[in-house]
Amino acid sequence: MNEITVLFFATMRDRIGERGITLEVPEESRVRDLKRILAERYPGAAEAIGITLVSINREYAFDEDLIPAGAEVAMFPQVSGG
Amino acid sequence: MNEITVLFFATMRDRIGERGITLEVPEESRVRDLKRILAERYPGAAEAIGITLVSINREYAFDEDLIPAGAEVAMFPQVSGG
Amino acid sequence: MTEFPTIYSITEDELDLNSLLAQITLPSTGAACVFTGLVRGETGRDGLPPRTEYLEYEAYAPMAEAKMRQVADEIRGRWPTVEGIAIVQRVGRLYPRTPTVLIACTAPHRDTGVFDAARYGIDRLKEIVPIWKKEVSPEGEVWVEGEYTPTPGE
Amino acid sequence: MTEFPTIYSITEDELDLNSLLAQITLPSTGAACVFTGLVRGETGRDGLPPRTEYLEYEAYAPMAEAKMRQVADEIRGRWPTVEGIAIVQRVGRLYPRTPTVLIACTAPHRDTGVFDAARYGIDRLKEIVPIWKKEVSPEGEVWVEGEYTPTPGE
Repeated sequence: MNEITVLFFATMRDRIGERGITLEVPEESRVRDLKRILAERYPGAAEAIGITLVSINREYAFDEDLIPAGAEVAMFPQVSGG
Repeated sequence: MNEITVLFFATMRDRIGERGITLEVPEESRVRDLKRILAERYPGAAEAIGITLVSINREYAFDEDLIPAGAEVAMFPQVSGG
Repeated sequence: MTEFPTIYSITEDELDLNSLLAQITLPSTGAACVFTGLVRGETGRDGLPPRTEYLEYEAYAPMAEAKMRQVADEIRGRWPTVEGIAIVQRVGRLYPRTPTVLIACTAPHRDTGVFDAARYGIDRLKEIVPIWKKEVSPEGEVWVEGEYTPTPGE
Repeated sequence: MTEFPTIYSITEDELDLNSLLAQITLPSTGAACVFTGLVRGETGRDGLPPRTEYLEYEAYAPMAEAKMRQVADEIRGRWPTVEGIAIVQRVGRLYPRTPTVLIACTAPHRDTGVFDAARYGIDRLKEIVPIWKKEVSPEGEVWVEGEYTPTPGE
Protein backbone atom coordinates (compact mmCIF):
# COMPACT_ATOMS: atom_id res chain seq x y z
CA MET A 1 0.00 0.00 0.00
CA ASN A 2 1.05 3.63 -0.64
CA GLU A 3 0.35 6.39 1.85
CA ILE A 4 -0.88 9.56 0.18
CA THR A 5 -2.34 12.90 1.25
CA VAL A 6 -5.56 14.20 -0.29
CA LEU A 7 -6.40 17.90 0.10
CA PHE A 8 -9.83 19.40 -0.59
CA PHE A 9 -10.54 22.99 -1.58
CA ALA A 10 -13.58 25.23 -1.97
CA THR A 11 -16.81 23.33 -2.71
CA MET A 12 -14.99 19.99 -2.43
CA ARG A 13 -13.91 20.86 1.11
CA ASP A 14 -17.49 21.85 1.95
CA ARG A 15 -18.86 18.56 0.57
CA ILE A 16 -16.22 16.28 2.11
CA GLY A 17 -16.18 18.19 5.38
CA GLU A 18 -12.40 17.94 5.68
CA ARG A 19 -9.46 20.09 4.58
CA GLY A 20 -7.35 17.02 3.97
CA ILE A 21 -6.86 13.40 4.85
CA THR A 22 -4.11 10.83 4.64
CA LEU A 23 -5.00 7.41 3.39
CA GLU A 24 -3.47 4.23 2.06
CA VAL A 25 -4.18 3.18 -1.48
CA PRO A 26 -2.99 0.07 -3.34
CA GLU A 27 0.23 0.46 -5.29
CA GLU A 28 -0.36 1.29 -8.97
CA SER A 29 -3.61 3.08 -8.09
CA ARG A 30 -4.78 5.58 -10.66
CA VAL A 31 -6.83 8.73 -10.14
CA ARG A 32 -10.01 6.87 -11.12
CA ASP A 33 -9.31 4.28 -8.40
CA LEU A 34 -8.83 6.99 -5.79
CA LYS A 35 -12.10 8.62 -6.84
CA ARG A 36 -13.91 5.30 -6.34
CA ILE A 37 -12.35 4.84 -2.90
CA LEU A 38 -13.36 8.33 -1.84
CA ALA A 39 -16.87 8.05 -3.30
CA GLU A 40 -17.41 4.98 -1.11
CA ARG A 41 -16.03 6.75 1.93
CA TYR A 42 -18.02 9.97 1.32
CA PRO A 43 -21.20 8.83 -0.46
CA GLY A 44 -22.81 12.28 -0.07
CA ALA A 45 -19.95 13.73 -2.15
CA ALA A 46 -19.90 10.97 -4.78
CA GLU A 47 -21.30 13.14 -7.55
CA ALA A 48 -18.85 15.98 -6.85
CA ILE A 49 -15.95 13.50 -6.71
CA GLY A 50 -16.98 12.23 -10.13
CA ILE A 51 -16.43 15.63 -11.75
CA THR A 52 -13.74 17.16 -9.54
CA LEU A 53 -10.47 18.54 -10.86
CA VAL A 54 -7.47 16.65 -9.50
CA SER A 55 -3.83 17.48 -9.04
CA ILE A 56 -0.93 15.20 -8.14
CA ASN A 57 2.09 16.88 -6.64
CA ARG A 58 0.76 20.27 -7.76
CA GLU A 59 0.23 19.38 -11.43
CA TYR A 60 -3.14 18.73 -13.00
CA ALA A 61 -3.89 15.00 -13.20
CA PHE A 62 -6.47 12.88 -15.00
CA ASP A 63 -8.32 9.60 -14.49
CA GLU A 64 -5.62 7.38 -16.01
CA ASP A 65 -2.70 8.95 -14.14
CA LEU A 66 -0.85 6.77 -11.63
CA ILE A 67 -0.58 8.06 -8.07
CA PRO A 68 3.00 7.70 -6.82
CA ALA A 69 3.85 6.79 -3.23
CA GLY A 70 3.77 9.79 -0.93
CA ALA A 71 1.81 11.86 -3.43
CA GLU A 72 0.09 15.11 -2.49
CA VAL A 73 -3.23 14.83 -4.28
CA ALA A 74 -5.75 17.67 -4.31
CA MET A 75 -9.39 17.83 -5.41
CA PHE A 76 -11.15 21.05 -6.20
CA PRO A 77 -13.69 22.65 -8.53
CA GLN A 78 -12.86 24.71 -11.59
CA VAL A 79 -10.87 27.73 -10.50
CA SER A 80 -12.43 31.17 -10.07
CA GLY A 81 -9.61 33.43 -8.92
CA GLY A 82 -8.80 36.90 -10.05
CA MET B 1 -4.17 96.66 -33.08
CA ASN B 2 -4.77 93.60 -30.87
CA GLU B 3 -2.51 92.79 -27.96
CA ILE B 4 -1.72 89.10 -27.77
CA THR B 5 0.61 86.83 -25.79
CA VAL B 6 2.89 84.37 -27.56
CA LEU B 7 4.44 81.51 -25.54
CA PHE B 8 7.36 79.36 -26.73
CA PHE B 9 8.11 75.81 -25.60
CA ALA B 10 10.92 73.28 -25.97
CA THR B 11 13.05 73.82 -29.09
CA MET B 12 11.04 76.92 -30.01
CA ARG B 13 11.93 78.53 -26.69
CA ASP B 14 15.59 77.62 -27.23
CA ARG B 15 15.58 79.18 -30.71
CA ILE B 16 13.63 82.33 -29.78
CA GLY B 17 15.45 82.73 -26.49
CA GLU B 18 12.28 83.77 -24.67
CA ARG B 19 9.56 81.91 -22.75
CA GLY B 20 6.92 84.32 -23.95
CA ILE B 21 6.31 87.79 -25.25
CA THR B 22 3.40 90.16 -25.62
CA LEU B 23 3.00 91.99 -28.86
CA GLU B 24 0.52 94.00 -30.89
CA VAL B 25 -0.70 92.62 -34.17
CA PRO B 26 -3.13 94.18 -36.65
CA GLU B 27 -6.77 93.26 -36.20
CA GLU B 28 -7.84 90.35 -38.42
CA SER B 29 -4.31 88.90 -38.30
CA ARG B 30 -4.10 85.22 -39.07
CA VAL B 31 -1.55 82.69 -37.86
CA ARG B 32 0.42 83.08 -41.09
CA ASP B 33 0.65 86.83 -40.48
CA LEU B 34 1.94 86.29 -36.96
CA LYS B 35 4.54 83.86 -38.24
CA ARG B 36 5.78 86.48 -40.71
CA ILE B 37 5.98 89.14 -37.99
CA LEU B 38 7.94 86.80 -35.71
CA ALA B 39 10.24 85.58 -38.49
CA GLU B 40 11.21 89.22 -39.11
CA ARG B 41 11.75 89.85 -35.43
CA TYR B 42 13.74 86.59 -34.87
CA PRO B 43 15.48 85.93 -38.20
CA GLY B 44 17.63 83.16 -36.67
CA ALA B 45 14.43 81.26 -35.85
CA ALA B 46 12.66 81.90 -39.17
CA GLU B 47 12.92 78.33 -40.38
CA ALA B 48 11.61 76.90 -37.10
CA ILE B 49 8.75 79.42 -37.10
CA GLY B 50 7.82 78.26 -40.58
CA ILE B 51 7.15 74.71 -39.41
CA THR B 52 6.12 75.24 -35.77
CA LEU B 53 2.91 73.90 -34.30
CA VAL B 54 0.64 76.70 -33.10
CA SER B 55 -2.17 76.92 -30.59
CA ILE B 56 -4.62 79.74 -29.98
CA ASN B 57 -6.26 79.80 -26.57
CA ARG B 58 -5.05 76.22 -25.97
CA GLU B 59 -6.49 74.69 -29.14
CA TYR B 60 -4.40 73.72 -32.14
CA ALA B 61 -4.48 76.43 -34.81
CA PHE B 62 -3.44 76.62 -38.46
CA ASP B 63 -2.17 79.21 -40.92
CA GLU B 64 -5.59 80.51 -41.95
CA ASP B 65 -6.98 80.86 -38.42
CA LEU B 66 -7.77 84.37 -37.16
CA ILE B 67 -6.10 85.48 -33.95
CA PRO B 68 -8.66 87.08 -31.66
CA ALA B 69 -7.88 90.07 -29.44
CA GLY B 70 -6.22 89.04 -26.18
CA ALA B 71 -5.35 85.59 -27.54
CA GLU B 72 -2.87 83.31 -25.80
CA VAL B 73 -0.89 81.91 -28.72
CA ALA B 74 1.76 79.21 -28.26
CA MET B 75 4.40 77.85 -30.61
CA PHE B 76 6.11 74.53 -30.09
CA PRO B 77 7.50 71.47 -31.85
CA GLN B 78 5.66 68.18 -32.27
CA VAL B 79 4.95 66.74 -28.84
CA SER B 80 7.08 64.01 -27.26
CA GLY B 81 5.57 63.37 -23.85
CA GLY B 82 4.90 60.10 -22.19
CA MET C 1 22.26 38.21 -20.19
CA THR C 2 20.17 40.05 -17.64
CA GLU C 3 18.03 37.86 -15.43
CA PHE C 4 14.51 39.22 -15.78
CA PRO C 5 12.58 39.61 -12.52
CA THR C 6 9.57 37.36 -12.05
CA ILE C 7 7.36 37.79 -9.01
CA TYR C 8 4.56 35.39 -8.22
CA SER C 9 2.80 35.08 -4.93
CA ILE C 10 -0.32 34.42 -2.95
CA THR C 11 -0.59 36.97 -0.18
CA GLU C 12 -2.95 38.22 2.50
CA ASP C 13 -1.43 41.70 2.30
CA GLU C 14 -2.70 44.74 0.44
CA LEU C 15 -1.43 44.88 -3.16
CA ASP C 16 1.12 47.69 -3.47
CA LEU C 17 1.21 48.62 -7.15
CA ASN C 18 4.07 51.09 -6.68
CA SER C 19 6.31 48.54 -5.01
CA LEU C 20 5.45 45.71 -7.41
CA LEU C 21 6.11 47.93 -10.43
CA ALA C 22 9.46 49.01 -9.00
CA GLN C 23 10.43 45.38 -8.47
CA ILE C 24 9.95 44.54 -12.16
CA THR C 25 11.51 47.72 -13.57
CA LEU C 26 14.95 47.43 -15.18
CA PRO C 27 17.17 50.25 -16.49
CA SER C 28 16.00 49.28 -19.99
CA THR C 29 12.29 49.39 -19.11
CA GLY C 30 10.19 52.05 -20.81
CA ALA C 31 6.64 50.72 -20.50
CA ALA C 32 4.54 48.82 -17.99
CA CYS C 33 1.02 47.44 -18.18
CA VAL C 34 -0.51 46.69 -14.81
CA PHE C 35 -3.85 44.90 -14.70
CA THR C 36 -5.75 44.64 -11.45
CA GLY C 37 -9.02 42.92 -10.66
CA LEU C 38 -11.13 44.43 -7.91
CA VAL C 39 -14.03 43.29 -5.74
CA ARG C 40 -17.27 44.53 -7.26
CA GLY C 41 -19.83 45.65 -4.73
CA GLU C 42 -22.54 45.94 -7.39
CA THR C 43 -22.44 42.91 -9.60
CA GLY C 44 -25.61 42.12 -11.44
CA ARG C 45 -24.01 38.80 -12.41
CA ASP C 46 -26.48 36.10 -13.40
CA GLY C 47 -27.71 34.06 -10.49
CA LEU C 48 -25.75 36.03 -7.90
CA PRO C 49 -27.10 38.59 -5.48
CA PRO C 50 -26.91 42.18 -6.76
CA ARG C 51 -24.88 43.48 -3.81
CA THR C 52 -21.72 41.88 -2.50
CA GLU C 53 -20.75 42.40 1.13
CA TYR C 54 -17.37 40.77 0.61
CA LEU C 55 -15.56 38.02 -1.26
CA GLU C 56 -13.71 35.27 0.53
CA TYR C 57 -10.72 34.05 -1.49
CA GLU C 58 -8.80 30.87 -0.91
CA ALA C 59 -5.91 29.30 -2.78
CA TYR C 60 -4.00 26.05 -2.91
CA ALA C 61 -0.95 28.20 -2.39
CA PRO C 62 2.02 26.03 -3.42
CA MET C 63 0.28 24.82 -6.58
CA ALA C 64 -1.02 28.33 -7.29
CA GLU C 65 2.48 29.75 -7.14
CA ALA C 66 3.78 26.98 -9.42
CA LYS C 67 1.00 27.71 -11.92
CA MET C 68 1.71 31.46 -11.73
CA ARG C 69 5.30 30.65 -12.59
CA GLN C 70 3.98 28.64 -15.55
CA VAL C 71 1.83 31.56 -16.69
CA ALA C 72 4.90 33.81 -16.53
CA ASP C 73 6.85 31.28 -18.61
CA GLU C 74 4.03 31.16 -21.16
CA ILE C 75 4.07 34.98 -21.38
CA ARG C 76 7.83 34.99 -21.98
CA GLY C 77 7.40 32.36 -24.68
CA ARG C 78 4.82 34.45 -26.52
CA TRP C 79 6.21 37.95 -25.93
CA PRO C 80 10.00 37.67 -25.74
CA THR C 81 10.30 41.45 -25.36
CA VAL C 82 8.65 41.32 -21.93
CA GLU C 83 11.20 42.00 -19.19
CA GLY C 84 9.66 41.85 -15.73
CA ILE C 85 6.49 39.99 -14.74
CA ALA C 86 4.52 40.18 -11.50
CA ILE C 87 1.55 37.92 -10.76
CA VAL C 88 0.04 38.34 -7.32
CA GLN C 89 -3.25 37.13 -5.89
CA ARG C 90 -4.51 38.45 -2.59
CA VAL C 91 -6.59 35.99 -0.53
CA GLY C 92 -8.82 36.24 2.52
CA ARG C 93 -11.86 38.41 3.09
CA LEU C 94 -11.85 41.25 0.58
CA TYR C 95 -14.37 44.08 0.44
CA PRO C 96 -15.69 46.02 -2.57
CA ARG C 97 -13.28 48.43 -4.26
CA THR C 98 -10.28 46.35 -3.11
CA PRO C 99 -7.71 45.17 -5.69
CA THR C 100 -7.57 41.39 -5.46
CA VAL C 101 -5.18 40.34 -8.21
CA LEU C 102 -2.40 41.99 -10.16
CA ILE C 103 -0.68 41.04 -13.40
CA ALA C 104 2.06 43.44 -14.46
CA CYS C 105 4.46 43.23 -17.39
CA THR C 106 7.30 45.56 -18.31
CA ALA C 107 9.14 46.00 -21.60
CA PRO C 108 11.39 48.55 -23.29
CA HIS C 109 8.47 49.90 -25.39
CA ARG C 110 4.70 49.92 -25.22
CA ASP C 111 4.21 48.57 -28.75
CA THR C 112 5.70 45.09 -28.40
CA GLY C 113 3.01 43.29 -26.50
CA VAL C 114 2.96 44.57 -22.94
CA PHE C 115 -0.83 45.09 -23.02
CA ASP C 116 -1.49 41.72 -24.68
CA ALA C 117 0.88 39.99 -22.27
CA ALA C 118 -0.93 41.32 -19.20
CA ARG C 119 -4.26 40.43 -20.73
CA TYR C 120 -3.06 36.91 -21.46
CA GLY C 121 -1.77 36.65 -17.90
CA ILE C 122 -5.08 37.42 -16.25
CA ASP C 123 -6.96 35.16 -18.68
CA ARG C 124 -4.63 32.26 -17.90
CA LEU C 125 -4.69 32.90 -14.17
CA LYS C 126 -8.46 32.53 -14.29
CA GLU C 127 -8.07 29.23 -16.15
CA ILE C 128 -5.32 27.29 -14.40
CA VAL C 129 -4.25 28.90 -11.11
CA PRO C 130 -6.03 27.13 -8.21
CA ILE C 131 -7.80 30.00 -6.47
CA TRP C 132 -11.49 30.14 -5.57
CA LYS C 133 -13.83 32.79 -4.27
CA LYS C 134 -17.10 32.81 -2.41
CA GLU C 135 -19.42 35.77 -2.68
CA VAL C 136 -21.04 36.81 0.58
CA SER C 137 -24.10 39.04 0.56
CA PRO C 138 -26.97 39.74 2.95
CA GLU C 139 -28.82 36.91 1.12
CA GLY C 140 -26.16 34.32 1.85
CA GLU C 141 -23.03 32.77 0.40
CA VAL C 142 -22.41 31.59 -3.16
CA TRP C 143 -19.24 30.04 -4.53
CA VAL C 144 -18.31 31.66 -7.84
CA GLU C 145 -18.15 28.92 -10.45
CA GLY C 146 -15.14 28.62 -12.73
CA GLU C 147 -15.57 27.68 -16.37
CA TYR C 148 -12.33 26.16 -17.58
CA THR C 149 -11.18 22.55 -17.38
CA PRO C 150 -7.40 22.18 -17.72
CA THR C 151 -6.10 19.60 -20.16
CA PRO C 152 -3.09 17.30 -19.71
CA GLY C 153 0.12 19.35 -19.73
CA GLU C 154 -1.54 22.47 -18.31
CA MET D 1 -26.57 58.34 -13.40
CA THR D 2 -23.24 58.01 -11.63
CA GLU D 3 -20.71 60.68 -12.47
CA PHE D 4 -17.60 58.80 -13.56
CA PRO D 5 -14.32 60.09 -12.11
CA THR D 6 -11.86 61.64 -14.55
CA ILE D 7 -8.43 62.72 -13.33
CA TYR D 8 -6.04 64.61 -15.55
CA SER D 9 -3.02 66.51 -14.40
CA ILE D 10 0.51 67.68 -14.96
CA THR D 11 2.48 67.23 -11.76
CA GLU D 12 5.99 67.41 -10.38
CA ASP D 13 5.16 64.78 -7.77
CA GLU D 14 5.89 61.07 -7.80
CA LEU D 15 3.12 59.05 -9.48
CA ASP D 16 1.24 57.08 -6.84
CA LEU D 17 -0.43 54.18 -8.66
CA ASN D 18 -2.27 52.99 -5.55
CA SER D 19 -3.84 56.36 -4.90
CA LEU D 20 -4.69 57.06 -8.54
CA LEU D 21 -6.32 53.65 -8.91
CA ALA D 22 -8.37 54.18 -5.75
CA GLN D 23 -9.57 57.54 -7.09
CA ILE D 24 -11.04 55.95 -10.24
CA THR D 25 -12.53 52.86 -8.56
CA LEU D 26 -16.30 52.73 -8.15
CA PRO D 27 -18.38 50.10 -6.32
CA SER D 28 -19.18 48.62 -9.74
CA THR D 29 -15.52 48.43 -10.85
CA GLY D 30 -14.07 44.97 -11.39
CA ALA D 31 -11.07 45.61 -13.63
CA ALA D 32 -8.39 48.25 -14.10
CA CYS D 33 -5.67 48.63 -16.69
CA VAL D 34 -2.88 50.95 -15.64
CA PHE D 35 -0.25 51.87 -18.19
CA THR D 36 2.90 53.67 -17.12
CA GLY D 37 5.82 54.93 -19.14
CA LEU D 38 9.20 55.02 -17.44
CA VAL D 39 12.54 56.70 -18.06
CA ARG D 40 14.83 54.29 -19.85
CA GLY D 41 18.44 54.45 -18.74
CA GLU D 42 19.59 52.23 -21.58
CA THR D 43 17.94 53.35 -24.77
CA GLY D 44 19.70 52.37 -27.95
CA ARG D 45 17.29 54.68 -29.78
CA ASP D 46 18.52 55.85 -33.19
CA GLY D 47 20.60 58.98 -33.03
CA LEU D 48 20.45 59.25 -29.26
CA PRO D 49 23.18 58.41 -26.80
CA PRO D 50 23.02 54.85 -25.43
CA ARG D 51 22.86 55.89 -21.78
CA THR D 52 20.49 58.46 -20.37
CA GLU D 53 21.42 60.32 -17.23
CA TYR D 54 17.99 61.88 -16.94
CA LEU D 55 15.07 63.25 -18.93
CA GLU D 56 13.87 66.79 -18.48
CA TYR D 57 10.12 67.06 -19.13
CA GLU D 58 8.21 70.24 -19.71
CA ALA D 59 4.56 70.87 -20.51
CA TYR D 60 2.31 73.68 -21.60
CA ALA D 61 0.29 72.80 -18.55
CA PRO D 62 -3.13 74.41 -19.10
CA MET D 63 -3.33 73.24 -22.71
CA ALA D 64 -1.95 69.82 -21.73
CA GLU D 65 -4.68 69.37 -19.14
CA ALA D 66 -7.33 70.45 -21.66
CA LYS D 67 -5.98 67.92 -24.18
CA MET D 68 -5.88 65.19 -21.52
CA ARG D 69 -9.53 65.93 -20.88
CA GLN D 70 -10.12 65.57 -24.62
CA VAL D 71 -8.31 62.21 -24.66
CA ALA D 72 -10.52 61.05 -21.79
CA ASP D 73 -13.62 62.16 -23.72
CA GLU D 74 -12.40 60.28 -26.80
CA ILE D 75 -11.90 57.14 -24.68
CA ARG D 76 -15.43 57.39 -23.29
CA GLY D 77 -16.77 57.85 -26.82
CA ARG D 78 -15.06 54.67 -28.01
CA TRP D 79 -15.40 52.48 -24.90
CA PRO D 80 -18.64 53.44 -23.17
CA THR D 81 -18.08 50.72 -20.55
CA VAL D 82 -15.07 52.56 -19.15
CA GLU D 83 -15.87 54.05 -15.74
CA GLY D 84 -12.91 55.95 -14.28
CA ILE D 85 -10.03 57.47 -16.22
CA ALA D 86 -6.76 58.90 -14.90
CA ILE D 87 -4.22 60.61 -17.16
CA VAL D 88 -1.21 62.07 -15.36
CA GLN D 89 2.12 63.29 -16.69
CA ARG D 90 4.99 63.98 -14.35
CA VAL D 91 7.33 66.79 -15.40
CA GLY D 92 10.75 68.02 -14.29
CA ARG D 93 14.00 66.11 -14.09
CA LEU D 94 13.29 62.38 -14.07
CA TYR D 95 15.87 59.64 -13.70
CA PRO D 96 15.93 56.12 -15.16
CA ARG D 97 13.42 53.63 -13.71
CA THR D 98 11.05 56.45 -12.77
CA PRO D 99 7.41 56.30 -13.93
CA THR D 100 6.75 59.46 -15.95
CA VAL D 101 3.23 59.08 -17.24
CA LEU D 102 0.16 57.09 -16.24
CA ILE D 103 -3.01 56.22 -18.11
CA ALA D 104 -5.48 54.16 -16.11
CA CYS D 105 -8.98 53.02 -17.03
CA THR D 106 -11.47 51.10 -14.92
CA ALA D 107 -14.55 49.12 -15.95
CA PRO D 108 -16.87 46.49 -14.51
CA HIS D 109 -15.10 43.69 -16.47
CA ARG D 110 -11.75 43.15 -18.13
CA ASP D 111 -13.24 42.07 -21.47
CA THR D 112 -14.95 45.28 -22.59
CA GLY D 113 -12.00 47.37 -23.67
CA VAL D 114 -10.08 48.44 -20.59
CA PHE D 115 -6.75 47.34 -22.13
CA ASP D 116 -7.53 48.93 -25.51
CA ALA D 117 -8.73 52.11 -23.82
CA ALA D 118 -5.49 52.56 -21.87
CA ARG D 119 -3.48 51.81 -24.98
CA TYR D 120 -5.45 54.37 -26.97
CA GLY D 121 -4.94 56.89 -24.17
CA ILE D 122 -1.15 56.68 -24.18
CA ASP D 123 -1.05 56.73 -28.00
CA ARG D 124 -3.18 59.87 -28.10
CA LEU D 125 -1.26 61.55 -25.30
CA LYS D 126 1.89 61.13 -27.37
CA GLU D 127 0.11 62.73 -30.35
CA ILE D 128 -1.77 65.75 -29.05
CA VAL D 129 -0.87 66.58 -25.43
CA PRO D 130 1.75 69.37 -25.40
CA ILE D 131 4.59 67.85 -23.42
CA TRP D 132 8.23 67.64 -24.48
CA LYS D 133 11.30 65.91 -23.16
CA LYS D 134 15.02 66.45 -23.46
CA GLU D 135 17.39 63.56 -23.00
CA VAL D 136 20.52 64.39 -21.00
CA SER D 137 23.53 62.09 -21.15
CA PRO D 138 27.26 62.47 -20.54
CA GLU D 139 27.53 63.32 -24.27
CA GLY D 140 25.11 66.24 -24.06
CA GLU D 141 21.46 67.15 -24.43
CA VAL D 142 19.06 66.11 -27.18
CA TRP D 143 15.39 67.05 -27.49
CA VAL D 144 13.31 63.98 -28.27
CA GLU D 145 11.46 64.63 -31.53
CA GLY D 146 7.74 64.03 -31.79
CA GLU D 147 6.24 62.57 -34.92
CA TYR D 148 2.62 63.61 -35.10
CA THR D 149 1.11 66.77 -36.55
CA PRO D 150 -2.38 67.49 -35.21
CA THR D 151 -5.09 68.33 -37.71
CA PRO D 152 -7.88 70.91 -37.34
CA GLY D 153 -10.31 69.82 -34.64
CA GLU D 154 -7.70 67.93 -32.66
